[in-house]
Amino acid sequence: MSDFVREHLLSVLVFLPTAGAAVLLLFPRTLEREAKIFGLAIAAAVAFLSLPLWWRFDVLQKGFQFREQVPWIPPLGISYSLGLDGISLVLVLLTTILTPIALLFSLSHVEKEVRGFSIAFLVLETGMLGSLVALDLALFYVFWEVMLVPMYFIIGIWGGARRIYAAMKFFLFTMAGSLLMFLAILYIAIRHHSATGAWSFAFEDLYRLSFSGRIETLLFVAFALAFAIKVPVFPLHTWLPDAHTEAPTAGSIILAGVLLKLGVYGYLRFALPLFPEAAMRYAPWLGILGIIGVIYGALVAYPQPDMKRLVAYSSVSHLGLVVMGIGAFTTMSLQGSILQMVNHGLSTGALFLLVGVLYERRHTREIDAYGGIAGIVPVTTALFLIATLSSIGLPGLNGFVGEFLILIGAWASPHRGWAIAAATGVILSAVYMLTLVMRVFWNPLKNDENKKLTDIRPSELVAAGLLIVLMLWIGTRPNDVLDRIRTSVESLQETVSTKRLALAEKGSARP
Amino acid sequence: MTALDWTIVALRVAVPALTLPVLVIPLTWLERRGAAFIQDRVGPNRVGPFGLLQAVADMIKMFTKEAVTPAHADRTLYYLAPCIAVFSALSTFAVVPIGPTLRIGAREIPLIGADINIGILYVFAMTSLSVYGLVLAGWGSNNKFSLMGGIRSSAQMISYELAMTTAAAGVILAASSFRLNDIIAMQQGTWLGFIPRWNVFIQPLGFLIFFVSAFAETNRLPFDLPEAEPELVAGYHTEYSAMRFGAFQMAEYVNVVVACAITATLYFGGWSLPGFHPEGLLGVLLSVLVFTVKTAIFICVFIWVRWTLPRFRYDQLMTLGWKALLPLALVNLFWVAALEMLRLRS
Amino acid sequence: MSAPLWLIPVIPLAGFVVNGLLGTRLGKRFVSVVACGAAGLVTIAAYTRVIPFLSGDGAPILETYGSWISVGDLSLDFSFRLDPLSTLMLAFVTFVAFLIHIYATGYMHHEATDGGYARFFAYLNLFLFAMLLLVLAESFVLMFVGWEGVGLCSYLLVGYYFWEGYAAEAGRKAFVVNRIGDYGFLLGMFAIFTTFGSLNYTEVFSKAAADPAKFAPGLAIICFCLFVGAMGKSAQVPLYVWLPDAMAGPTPVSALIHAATMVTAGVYMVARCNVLFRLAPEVMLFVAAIGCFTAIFSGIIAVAQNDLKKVLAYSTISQLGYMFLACGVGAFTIGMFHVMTHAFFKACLFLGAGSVMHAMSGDLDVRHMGGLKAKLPITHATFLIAALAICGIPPLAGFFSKDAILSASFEHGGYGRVFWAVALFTAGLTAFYMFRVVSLTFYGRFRGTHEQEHHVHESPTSMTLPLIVLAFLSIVGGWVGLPAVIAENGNRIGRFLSPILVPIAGHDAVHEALPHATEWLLMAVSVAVAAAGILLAWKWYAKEEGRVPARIAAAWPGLYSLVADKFRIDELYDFLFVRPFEWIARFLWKVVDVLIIDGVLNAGAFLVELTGDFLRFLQTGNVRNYALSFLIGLVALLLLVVGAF
Amino acid sequence: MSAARIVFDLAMVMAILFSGLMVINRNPVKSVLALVVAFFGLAIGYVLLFSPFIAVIQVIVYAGAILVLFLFVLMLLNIGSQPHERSGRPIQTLLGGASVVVFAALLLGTLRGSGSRIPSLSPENPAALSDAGILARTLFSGYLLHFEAVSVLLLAALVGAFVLARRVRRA
Amino acid sequence: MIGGIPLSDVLLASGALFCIGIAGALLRRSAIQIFLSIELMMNAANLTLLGYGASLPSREGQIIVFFVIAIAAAEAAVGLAIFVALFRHTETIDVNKIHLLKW
Repeated sequence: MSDFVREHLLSVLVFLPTAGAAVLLLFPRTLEREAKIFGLAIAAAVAFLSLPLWWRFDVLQKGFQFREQVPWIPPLGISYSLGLDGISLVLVLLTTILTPIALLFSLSHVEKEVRGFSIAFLVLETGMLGSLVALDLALFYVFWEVMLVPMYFIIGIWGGARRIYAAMKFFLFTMAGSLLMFLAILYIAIRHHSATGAWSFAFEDLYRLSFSGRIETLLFVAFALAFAIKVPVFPLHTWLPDAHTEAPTAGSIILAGVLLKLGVYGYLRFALPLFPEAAMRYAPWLGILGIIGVIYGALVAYPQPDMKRLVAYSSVSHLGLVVMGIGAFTTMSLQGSILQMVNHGLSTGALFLLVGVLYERRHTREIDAYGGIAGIVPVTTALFLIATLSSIGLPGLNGFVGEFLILIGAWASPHRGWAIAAATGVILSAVYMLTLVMRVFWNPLKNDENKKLTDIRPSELVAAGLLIVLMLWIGTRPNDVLDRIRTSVESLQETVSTKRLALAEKGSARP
Repeated sequence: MTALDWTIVALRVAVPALTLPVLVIPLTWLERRGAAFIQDRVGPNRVGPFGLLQAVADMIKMFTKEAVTPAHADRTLYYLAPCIAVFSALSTFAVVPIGPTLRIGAREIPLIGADINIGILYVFAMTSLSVYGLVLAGWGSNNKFSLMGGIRSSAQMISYELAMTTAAAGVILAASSFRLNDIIAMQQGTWLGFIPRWNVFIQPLGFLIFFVSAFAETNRLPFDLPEAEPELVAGYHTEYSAMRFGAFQMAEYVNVVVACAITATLYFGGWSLPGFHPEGLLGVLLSVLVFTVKTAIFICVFIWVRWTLPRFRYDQLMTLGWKALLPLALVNLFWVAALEMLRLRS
Repeated sequence: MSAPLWLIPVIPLAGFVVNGLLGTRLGKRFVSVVACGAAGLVTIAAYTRVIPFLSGDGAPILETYGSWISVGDLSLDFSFRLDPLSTLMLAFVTFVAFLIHIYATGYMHHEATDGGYARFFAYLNLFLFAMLLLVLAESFVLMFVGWEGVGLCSYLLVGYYFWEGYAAEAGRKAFVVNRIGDYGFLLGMFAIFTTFGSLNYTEVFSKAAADPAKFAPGLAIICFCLFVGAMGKSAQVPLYVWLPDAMAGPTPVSALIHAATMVTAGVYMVARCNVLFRLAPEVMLFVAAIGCFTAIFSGIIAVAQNDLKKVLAYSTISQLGYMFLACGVGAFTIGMFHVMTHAFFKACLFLGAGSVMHAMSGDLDVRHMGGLKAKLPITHATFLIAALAICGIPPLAGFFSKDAILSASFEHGGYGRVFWAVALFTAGLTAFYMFRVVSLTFYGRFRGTHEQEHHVHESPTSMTLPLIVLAFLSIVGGWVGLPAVIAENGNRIGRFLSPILVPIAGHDAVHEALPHATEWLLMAVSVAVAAAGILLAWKWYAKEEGRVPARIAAAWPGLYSLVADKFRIDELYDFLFVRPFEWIARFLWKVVDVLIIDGVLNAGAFLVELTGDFLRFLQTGNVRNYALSFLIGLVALLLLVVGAF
Repeated sequence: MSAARIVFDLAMVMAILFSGLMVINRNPVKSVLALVVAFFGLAIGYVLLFSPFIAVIQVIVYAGAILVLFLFVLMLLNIGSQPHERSGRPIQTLLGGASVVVFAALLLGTLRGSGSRIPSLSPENPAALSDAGILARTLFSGYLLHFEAVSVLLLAALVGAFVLARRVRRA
Repeated sequence: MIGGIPLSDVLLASGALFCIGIAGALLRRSAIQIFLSIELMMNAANLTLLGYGASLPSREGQIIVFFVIAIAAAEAAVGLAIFVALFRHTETIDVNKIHLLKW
């Protein structure tokens, strides 16, 4: 048994949640608490099982590890092939850790359709992990879409007042993107078939292909669009505030913590190596959009009357920075971006969680409904403060390392101006986040309802505390993470450069 | 083919087609006497010895009476209905073997209308058609009682056909053939020297179901709801008179005969008797006699039951058909199947 | 035995953790013990390193404890540096902090809840940690950690009375303005990294010093960015606005953070980077100018303030201006000297103010005070000493450092003379406003309410003791830097700090000393100016109960109110930055986000709906239509097929 | 011109005629009847195509059950002959007629062509083809799954029919 | 005794039946008759199947027909049930009068 798990760790991780969900189906409706606990237990088990990845991962080895490959649809060359490199490793762990935290928080908060809730989350986890470790584009696409459905339900069923609108918006946006990507995938596969005569959707096979300029551009745009929507990059971001705001707390945590990252991940894993030329050609656009995202998100976050909305826009800003770092495409900025994804997952996750703590007590997200509650709920305040600081990149916490690396990387890249522009985010984030803190926790205690607020529950405390421990850890020992992504990033860069070189030669050869 | 062959074929078709209608005469008499006997009456005894000629007299009356056609009747259907009834009833008999193959010199004459390899299915096909007679009568005569009768008969016959067929499936399975002659053949001989190898002994349940369904199929009491006097005047043939009514009567009796003949064939070895091997013309005639006797007995049972049992209520009828007979028939089928498996094993 | 450098910041950190987690439950006594214990321990630990170093040759000691961030060619270590500069800071920061911890136990004693008390001391310890990290860091980034850390603590402590709207505001303001400075600092670091390929002092400075010609061009930018950071942290024009508001925090905080230690971090940083700055003369000039302007500007504002702590705050800003002036004219050591002395007397002043506030039950308006001399003898004495010290009356600490700055800028020549003149005037101004408050507070008759009058009392020992110590220090603190004219090589601190002035290839650090006569003259002038200021203030406020100033104010009401309103700089900023910012934010949200982007999307959705509305009419619901269309399609297909063969 | 062909053609002609009747007739009951006859004719045809089993099934199931069901429903709902009224959709009728004609032309034309390719059917051993036993064996070996599937389908239809036709009690 | 039937006869017959079926399905308005016409079309198809089955020769033809008939039975049951339900509501089987599926 244990050997089996060792052999097929990734498969186990990916499908254990679904198995759990299947078991949950057998639960009678009445066993609500049990259903919650079971779901949590499964998620925790996954988290536990995922820890060995951290140690067993060979830091120096290039390429993918923990490979698994089984033909799935042989006639089309679609194979069930999983693998892990540093980039996916950190995100996988982020996922496996955030999911139980989200469920732990929900222990005391979800009342409606509890069983379905747990099931949705477990399936969602499968989707996320799957798309993080899938090395076959078809498989990736499957998981990618699997992710979409449970989230749609999570928002649409357990969400806030305008949940249907939000869920719809979320679904349509994401769907629109991923369909384009699907077409692109098909096209590539067909090209591969016509080139080699063999069908294959395997990433390794497909990225040997090279395309002529216009085609490559089109394909790249198709991919990039899908991922840009997920991230979301500036003009495509409007689904995010609605989705985040209306989603239940746990949903927001996962949405912000993991789903958004998958956009960036997809870009790094597929769009870049497959279409390096176009990617490089459009990198400046990416960077500029990122910068717009940074500033725009921060500015729009400032006047929001709704806590979750504010945090949501802050995500736009943070991920703008990440995207900018990828656009800059220097070793430092890339590693910074990847690290920053994790950081954002932790800090924003914590923020949503703590906002949830307040929401579950007062059932309003209106900032003006609060004020001066620091005295009433000291612990919550402290935790929120720490999360805030991590999110505005206070040195010593995780946020700073990522930001610093991205910015210094950007500065070192040809586009020095980017760093200058994006660094203003440092100021702006302080402005809106501290304003939030001030308006919610400080100031005179006007509203009497707030006097009755109860401080954080043990379960919530554990959930939040875990996140904060991780923040401190990454803040003080970022190398633990950086070491694991270093090789992957370097090999990514070199694959891109080598492929571009090859293309260039072809170009010169073909007059 | 010589002219003789043609005549033989013609005979094979004609003999049953002519004898059956004629049989109606004694049968009506038998029925009425039987009724009288059971109800402790005298019954018809004026016309001829024991009123034997009474039936003939009725016959004549029917032929000579005026045939009234209701004004609003749908003529085509109204006229068509009795014909269908009679036709289906008669044509059924075509595949019933009344005796073994008769050998005269080199020529072989099977005593059967048409010895087709799916005889029993043919029987069912024809019986299933016979419903049209009733239904159309009910509809055509444009009278609510008739209509009710028609509706009832259609539902009833379809329902019981199921039970009947399923029960018969047991026999077919045992004989692994649709051909009635094969079925008879496999029933020859005895167990332990004295029990005849009749299906009835192996599958009594099947026999019971088949027989009961036969009552329903022939619209005889206790299942004669299509013509239930108290509620529906005379059901589907309320509006019929004279020979058209006679046709229905004839059809009914023919159906009874056929049903009994089939029952005898399927479960009681048809024309065969254990330890009796028909030789030559005499033997053949004897075996035909055997067949006739068996059939006659069942006819008597029919009459007996008719005057003994009360009529079912319609829902009871349906309940019986769907909830009792059909499942039991399936049970019987499984039982036979089990036996067959054992047989094949050994 | 001497403590490892890592231990020094870690001790207060431990104090922070303990108090932060347990303080609320374990009560005030425990908290104060832990906090003061931590401060005392760290002081001891620090001195186990300081004293040996004093006797040493001043060669920097580096201690590295593993790598922190290493990506690509960027590698940052947890490495600490002990050199004269950090030693000096270490010495007085820990000690002053310790004193102020003690003082705070008394001052905060009336704090309502244990929670608040614990919070306060936890923050205080955290601040100490950050400050020490800042001081001891060997790399810019590690320093930045402390840099932001102290900013955070100031934010937290300023917002300590979070239930007061203004305190919350002030805290946020402090952080945000600091962030603006940090923005510059960050860019400076990036530039340094790209220029020198490292962020460790040693490498950067040695490279810069070794090959100035190569790096000089880039340095202007770098230094400017760094100085922006310094401006933010050390409250220089135009980023000084947060400091006066920061007085919303408890007085010990104002003393420790906003007078003695944190605000001087900017000066420290500039002095730390003196190599770079010296290679960027234009920036040096800028620094001096800013410092000089800040000094006089805030000095003027201070004159018209009635809030005791506000006055002290503006004087702090002005003194910081002095320090930058010193750095700007190349006298980094003198700047640091002033940092130290200022720490003593300004801390003393603030604590004195705190003691007064304590006596006046929270009232800080000098117009309600007067004649407290009798009631608060110790406070009065110490306050007086510190005031004299800041005015630069010999032989108190302030005299030597300030005079050194004046003469340094004088002998710097060129613009230096202008700066000298301004600084001199500012000195007079300082004396005036300091003694304005002194006389208003301690002399004349009491102007407060009766209950205040009854309530007034001397503070407990825990508060007076630090006062006395600090007063003593503000007397003798300056004697480590006697100018050459008074005692040949009396300038011990100058010599001690000299190693930080790394000689740059091709630049001669030594400049010709002024003739003694001039020196004496300058001293006399400055003392005279100070004395004049003092006497004027004394005459106007102690003797004449402020009739003259009232008349002046009446004469030029516009001018007076302008000054009293701090030149309405806050309002200006509000108009220039805050409002536009909020306006743009709203615009982006309401118009761009909601109206344009979502609008486009909804338009698309509406289009789809519209199409659907038309197409649905094909849905006649009549089966035969469907059948017919079906058949027609079939026929069409068949025709196609038949056509095919 | 074999006897079989004559019989077959006659049966087919009968079937075609009566199905025509079925379509033309205004009285649904009569159309049902016409169809019964048509099916009977078809059944005869089937016999001649070496599939007596199917023929019987045709009679039992189609004529004997399905169409009786039709009748039953007609009577239950008491649907007599429809009064002739103009359909409000002349164009549709026109189009329908036209397309039917075109379709017929195409279909028959095509079938003629393809039919003539295979001259006539008289397999070497018709017995094997028409033997119900062999048929059963094929059915239960090669097509068992399909068979079971159909049985499930029938069950579903049974339930479905019941649910649909049940008279819903309105509370 | 039997045999010698040209396939074309079979096909033509089935074709004719099919066309009649289509005509009925399209041109009749009584739902019942449309339904009947559909049944007729099915039988036409069956005829073709059997025809080819006999001419190839192959048993598959019969088997398919067998299934077709079974399915037709199911379809008839459900279809008629629908009619019954529908008639209860609309009191008509004229498909022109039944357009509940309209927008």
